Amino acid sequence: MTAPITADPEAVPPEARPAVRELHDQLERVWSDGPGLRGWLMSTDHKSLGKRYVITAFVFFLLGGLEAAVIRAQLARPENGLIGPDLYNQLFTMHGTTMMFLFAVPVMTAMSLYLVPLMIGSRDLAFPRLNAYGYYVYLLGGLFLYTSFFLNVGPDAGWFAYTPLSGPAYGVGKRVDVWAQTITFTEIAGIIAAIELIVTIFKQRAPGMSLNRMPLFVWSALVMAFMILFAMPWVAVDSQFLAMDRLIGTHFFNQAEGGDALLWQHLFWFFGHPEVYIIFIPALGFVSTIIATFTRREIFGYPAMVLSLVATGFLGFGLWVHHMFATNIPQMGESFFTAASAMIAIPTGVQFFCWIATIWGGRPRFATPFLFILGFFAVFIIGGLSGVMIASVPFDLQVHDTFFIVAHLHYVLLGGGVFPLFAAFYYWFPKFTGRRLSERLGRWNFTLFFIGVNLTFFPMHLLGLHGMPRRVYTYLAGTGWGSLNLLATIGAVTIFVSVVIFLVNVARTLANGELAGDDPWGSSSTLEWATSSPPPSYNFAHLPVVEGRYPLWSRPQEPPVVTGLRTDQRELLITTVLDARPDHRHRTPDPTIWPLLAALTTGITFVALVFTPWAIVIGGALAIGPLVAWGWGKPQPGDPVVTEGVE
Amino acid sequence: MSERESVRVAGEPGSIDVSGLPSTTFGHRTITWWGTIGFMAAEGMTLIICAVAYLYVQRNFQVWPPRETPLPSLTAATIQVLLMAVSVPVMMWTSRAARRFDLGGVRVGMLTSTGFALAFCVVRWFELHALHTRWDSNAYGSTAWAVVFAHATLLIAQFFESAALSALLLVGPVEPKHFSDVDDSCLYWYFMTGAWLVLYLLVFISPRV
Amino acid sequence: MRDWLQSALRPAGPEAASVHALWEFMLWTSVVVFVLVLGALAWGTLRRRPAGADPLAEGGPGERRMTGAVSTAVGATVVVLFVFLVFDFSTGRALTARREAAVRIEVTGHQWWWEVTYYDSIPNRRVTTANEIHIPVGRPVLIRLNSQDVIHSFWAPDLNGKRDLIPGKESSLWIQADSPGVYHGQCAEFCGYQHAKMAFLVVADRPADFARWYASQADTARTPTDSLTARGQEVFLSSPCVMCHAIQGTPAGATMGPDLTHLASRRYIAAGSLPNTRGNLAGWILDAQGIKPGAHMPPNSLTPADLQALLAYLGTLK
Amino acid sequence: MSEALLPGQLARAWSADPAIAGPLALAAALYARGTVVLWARAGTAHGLRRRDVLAFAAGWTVLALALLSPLHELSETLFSAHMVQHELLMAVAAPLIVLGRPLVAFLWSMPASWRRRAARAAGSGRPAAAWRALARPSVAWLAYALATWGWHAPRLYDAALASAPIHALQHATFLATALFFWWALLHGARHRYGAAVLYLFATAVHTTALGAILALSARPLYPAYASTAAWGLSPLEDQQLAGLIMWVPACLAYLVAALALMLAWMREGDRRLPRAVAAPASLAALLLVVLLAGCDREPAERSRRELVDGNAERGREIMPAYGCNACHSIPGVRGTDARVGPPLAGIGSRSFIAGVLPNQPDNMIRWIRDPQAVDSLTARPNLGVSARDARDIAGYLYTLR
Repeated sequence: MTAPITADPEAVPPEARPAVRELHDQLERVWSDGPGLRGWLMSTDHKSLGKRYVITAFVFFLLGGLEAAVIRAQLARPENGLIGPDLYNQLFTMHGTTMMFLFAVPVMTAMSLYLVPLMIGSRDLAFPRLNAYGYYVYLLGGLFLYTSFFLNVGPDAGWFAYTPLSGPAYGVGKRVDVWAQTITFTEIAGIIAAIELIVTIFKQRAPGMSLNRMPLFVWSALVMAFMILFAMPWVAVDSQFLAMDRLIGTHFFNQAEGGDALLWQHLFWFFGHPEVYIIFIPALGFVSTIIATFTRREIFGYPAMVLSLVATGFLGFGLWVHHMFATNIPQMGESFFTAASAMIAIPTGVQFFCWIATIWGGRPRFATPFLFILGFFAVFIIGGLSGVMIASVPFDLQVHDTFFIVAHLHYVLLGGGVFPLFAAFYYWFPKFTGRRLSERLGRWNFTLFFIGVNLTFFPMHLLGLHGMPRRVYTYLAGTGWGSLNLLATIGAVTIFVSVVIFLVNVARTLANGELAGDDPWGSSSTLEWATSSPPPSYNFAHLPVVEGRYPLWSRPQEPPVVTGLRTDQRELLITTVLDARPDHRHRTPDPTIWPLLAALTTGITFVALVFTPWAIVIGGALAIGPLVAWGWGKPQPGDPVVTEGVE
Repeated sequence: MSERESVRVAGEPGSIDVSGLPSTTFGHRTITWWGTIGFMAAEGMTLIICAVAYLYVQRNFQVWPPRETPLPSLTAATIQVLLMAVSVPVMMWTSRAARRFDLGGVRVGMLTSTGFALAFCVVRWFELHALHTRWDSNAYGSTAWAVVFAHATLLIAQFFESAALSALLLVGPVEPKHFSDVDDSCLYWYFMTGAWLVLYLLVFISPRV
Repeated sequence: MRDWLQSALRPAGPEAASVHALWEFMLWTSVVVFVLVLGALAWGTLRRRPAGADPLAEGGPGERRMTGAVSTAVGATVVVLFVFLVFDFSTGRALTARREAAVRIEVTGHQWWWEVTYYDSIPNRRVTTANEIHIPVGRPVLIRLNSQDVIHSFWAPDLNGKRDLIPGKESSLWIQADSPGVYHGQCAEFCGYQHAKMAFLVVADRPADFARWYASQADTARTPTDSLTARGQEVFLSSPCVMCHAIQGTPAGATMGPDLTHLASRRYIAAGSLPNTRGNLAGWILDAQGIKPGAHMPPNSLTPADLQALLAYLGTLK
Repeated sequence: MSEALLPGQLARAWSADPAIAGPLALAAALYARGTVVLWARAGTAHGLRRRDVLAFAAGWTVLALALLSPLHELSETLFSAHMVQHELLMAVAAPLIVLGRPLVAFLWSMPASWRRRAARAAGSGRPAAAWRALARPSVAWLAYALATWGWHAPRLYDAALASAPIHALQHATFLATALFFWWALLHGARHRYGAAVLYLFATAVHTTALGAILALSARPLYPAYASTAAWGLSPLEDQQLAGLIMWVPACLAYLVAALALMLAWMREGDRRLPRAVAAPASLAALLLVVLLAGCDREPAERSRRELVDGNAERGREIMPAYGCNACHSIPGVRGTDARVGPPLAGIGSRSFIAGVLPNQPDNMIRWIRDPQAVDSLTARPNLGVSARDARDIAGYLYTLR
């Protein structure tokens, strides 16, 4: 009998169809979420949760964008009276916090959580219940922040919340506490996602997918996950120190009692700098994947690409001091820090040159995802070059905390994060939904976005050089900054229109878009395109066996598959770390409501922690029930049970 | 070796049949082991950060601990270290029992570990008093408390995990995977006790050197 | 070219000039790199391709050529970065070279104004003012920076880069102006509500002018000479003003707000946000919150006559 | 504590302390003799590759410069110079020496009977078991970390500066833990490249933390370094410089090593796959040509290439004809319970052949064909195995892991 990877009866000879249909029904019974709202709430499927994750993150992107729009409207002309300093300070704090903590990192982990199991040929993530818990904690964190904002308790000390401004003496009210707890929510979600990804990538790759054959996106997800694991605890602990200074009178950052305001900055930027690469590295994975598909050529210099990713991840931890050049760091250190910061340009350069070589050697096809990749090149290079400039201490002291930095970071994050992300949306949308986004609207989307980004942010370089500091709610007419600011605001309107076009495109496609088929691009190389669009709940009817780096390009007529996994319960195939040899079968748990309830108790704890330290005790007591119920689980028929003695 | 040989070649060239592979394994072959390592990495980072804060604020003090603050007492903390040293062989024995699927053994082992974890928590209470400072006295007190308290959360978590696993092993139904859970719990135990040894040297011994 | 109030691209002193030279080098290098990389990308994207070649085929001479090209590009990157580092390093050394300070000024940041104290070895020749720093032209000036509350950052872009003012951690910065003039500066580190309105002036005077200004600032305030200004002084001393402000030579000696001894000699009030005119001063005294919401200056209700007298008195504080 | 060294005295501050120069010279002599003997026996560049010898020579030179050049004298005056010296020992000389496989050379520098006895002692019994238990990357990592942090405790550091024997002990600890650390990562943790990368990362993180603490400290921590003025540095600046050296350049050494191991890891995955696709690693090789010199610990590519035409199945079938199974138990070859020679299970992953030759394909074939050429005292008979048969047999033996 032929064992297909997809469970599409059309794809097999007529005589095999009933058997395939029966297999599909059986797997669907075992792996699907279950009916109705109950099934929806209990879901632990990485695809259901991944989609929710992506959509939630995108909603936060829109909210953060709206905040930016109000900021731009206020700054459109000098001495504008649209909003006052109080709301302005809240808005830019919310914008930064939303974009960094609720959008950029979550959307990258969300895309990875959806795509990685499909790309490596597995049926789910390693710990599906934990994944559900992580998503709900993240959602609750975002809801908490926005509820506070709408109750006028939004944080107002900046996304970096420097002490002592955010400390108990100057950060009055509960605003900074809200910020500190939001951080904790999202850090927990991030660390959980990191552990999911590391374990899944190491232990659940399809047989034959050795490390040396892993898709570059999977590599980048792996490097991102390691960076999250080592970077996020810093800001989580840092924000807890801050919360304790405010709540129970500790003195971590209180200079008068031997604490240190700079300790906050060191701990924050030890996280804050890797954070940029946490966003940037998965985007590099998108770029490699999409370039390979749209040039029909394998990525040039695969080992160099992988080493560059690893080197970037490594170096990303050594650069945090360059956010603190103005704080009187030892003069001795300047050239060291500059050299270390400039060095990161080398692995980035290696990747750029390899991509250009790939495009040169391939046959580019100008579909919307590829256009966004070209946009990524143009925009990101500007951000990268200004990044090398501000590695220089003397120059950084001129432009630090000015609009030059605003321009630089948006070129980097929009160029290095959002352009590839839009490319990825267009590229994988057919896989998520089974329908293709309109190319015509996609081109409009891209063109306006490209123009808008440059129009908004390029003038800001000049504004910064001409002395405009960041985070000012207004400026005097005599400063001469008015016309460039107006230009930037017009650019922001352009971006806004472009995003509206994207939303229209999505809405129209969902209503009646062109059906995609399994592999709409015709030249995709990775395993997620080997199954149907959208994928069935069990991902693959039979797990694939991989024989090269680009499994779909070298696929024989009847691709080799894995047989023998049980179909009457949820079972994953666990393979070895290095060469992905089949090692054992793992019974993965069924859907359950407990992660949601556990997340709720976590949420209650963190919110209550804004008001009383006893919340830890109360929350801990509340959490015991859901956690025990989560882990206990009753065996299903067919599960082995141990009585006394040996198995 | 024998399990791996049971990966058979199925009908088509290159296809493999995995029905003969085992469903319960131990150690780094399992994903829960890797998950435990992941959480250990995140928690280890947390402890490192507290230690970094402790070392960093020293720059603001002429003497350490600050004037009028006595050195932390050694009795409780040293008892803790010794207690942990005694517990490790017990957990190694439990780990071996788990790998033999010895239900009686792991029951004894996990009940003992619950007792140990409870004892750690009790001694931790005295250790906090032995610091002779409060979290709100000054930055020395804040950071020393942060280090000791951050590690206390590991102890409390381990106590609940040990208690829950013991209850599960006693009440049942016991599945083979629970033996693997016991094994992972032992791994976490080594991490928890090893981390305390380093932090003990930092908070209780280093001010004396 | 626009007339900018303050700009890093219009250096007025040796420090800003050396940074400007570094900037021009980096800018043109970046332009060249940008054009080369995007040019290579455009060529690679748009070039004609031989028909029928299999893009999936690997190896061959093309591959080797590409390896060579990519390695060359990486090597070039390393070389460019090295040149950049050398230039950067020499600029950094120039900026931190030890010099003999002609004037030493202590600047203390407050939410949201600048306290300026001129150091002199004779204590009663020390001068305290606010938001307006006078320096002699062509002489290196050492600014010592500290903060009373949160972190601020001292930045006059025409003269030099910025430096943070961190409470409890003194830092310092050199500035020097090569020609007389008024240079604007601003707080560059977010410091709360009115971070936007925390500007200051650096006025570079010829040495003789500087000496004259310094002597006048070292004096106590003039005593009122007519009844209106005498009434004004009485209003000042009997109102809440004395809770925060000092006027040397009178009983008012509080240090919460700016020292007003020579208020009338300053060009701006409210930390660079309002020209120092009689009307602005009146509005500022009556309702500072309307002009600078969140500022620590409370609203004052004065009778019209008292206000006139107060303004007249403050106007004499040259 | 000696007088502060002045800039003018620097050029004359070479040292020839016999307590340092003696062991260094002895190590060089032993390595040279071992290489000569081994190459005479096994052929030039066999057993020890040229890159191994180069790595040892480079590491030895760095070590000698660090300990005998004016840097050593200067390190009594400047903390930063002392830091350079320590980093040269720990992050440059130690990995290079380990790459040079000095144990192989030292073994071969001994007379044949000693060699056998040493190999036997190392390969069996309690010492070997204890060593295996101890020589884990985790233990080595911890030892390295404890040495680094412990000696920087101000009181211990000052003690080292005040007394020559304690100073010698400090250097010995640094060098020994560093050699142990790099040995465990580069040779000890076979097939654990991924873990080795993480250990390197963890090392970079904790040395960064220590370097940052030194560089950012508000006051000098080591009172012994008080007379730095002649070098244009205040004691605080000197300490900042020292912290920065530990922070930035030393961490780059760990990064380079981590990348090299990463590449080796990826290649290992392919080597172990039954149907491997050759990776176009040319570019990476080109970029990393410097750091890869000598890092490719198993000649993985070469061994695979050479063994591709070694027909393992045929090798298994012909072994009984030569009578291999009369002395050895060989998995997969019937009727082999013999205990005369060592059992061959797992021979593919052993470090040495016959206790003396590094386990590499060409050595294996040489040993199969002409044992007496390798070890004149061996009891293993020359069976007249043909070249093709030897290749096939080696091919089969390498499947026994």
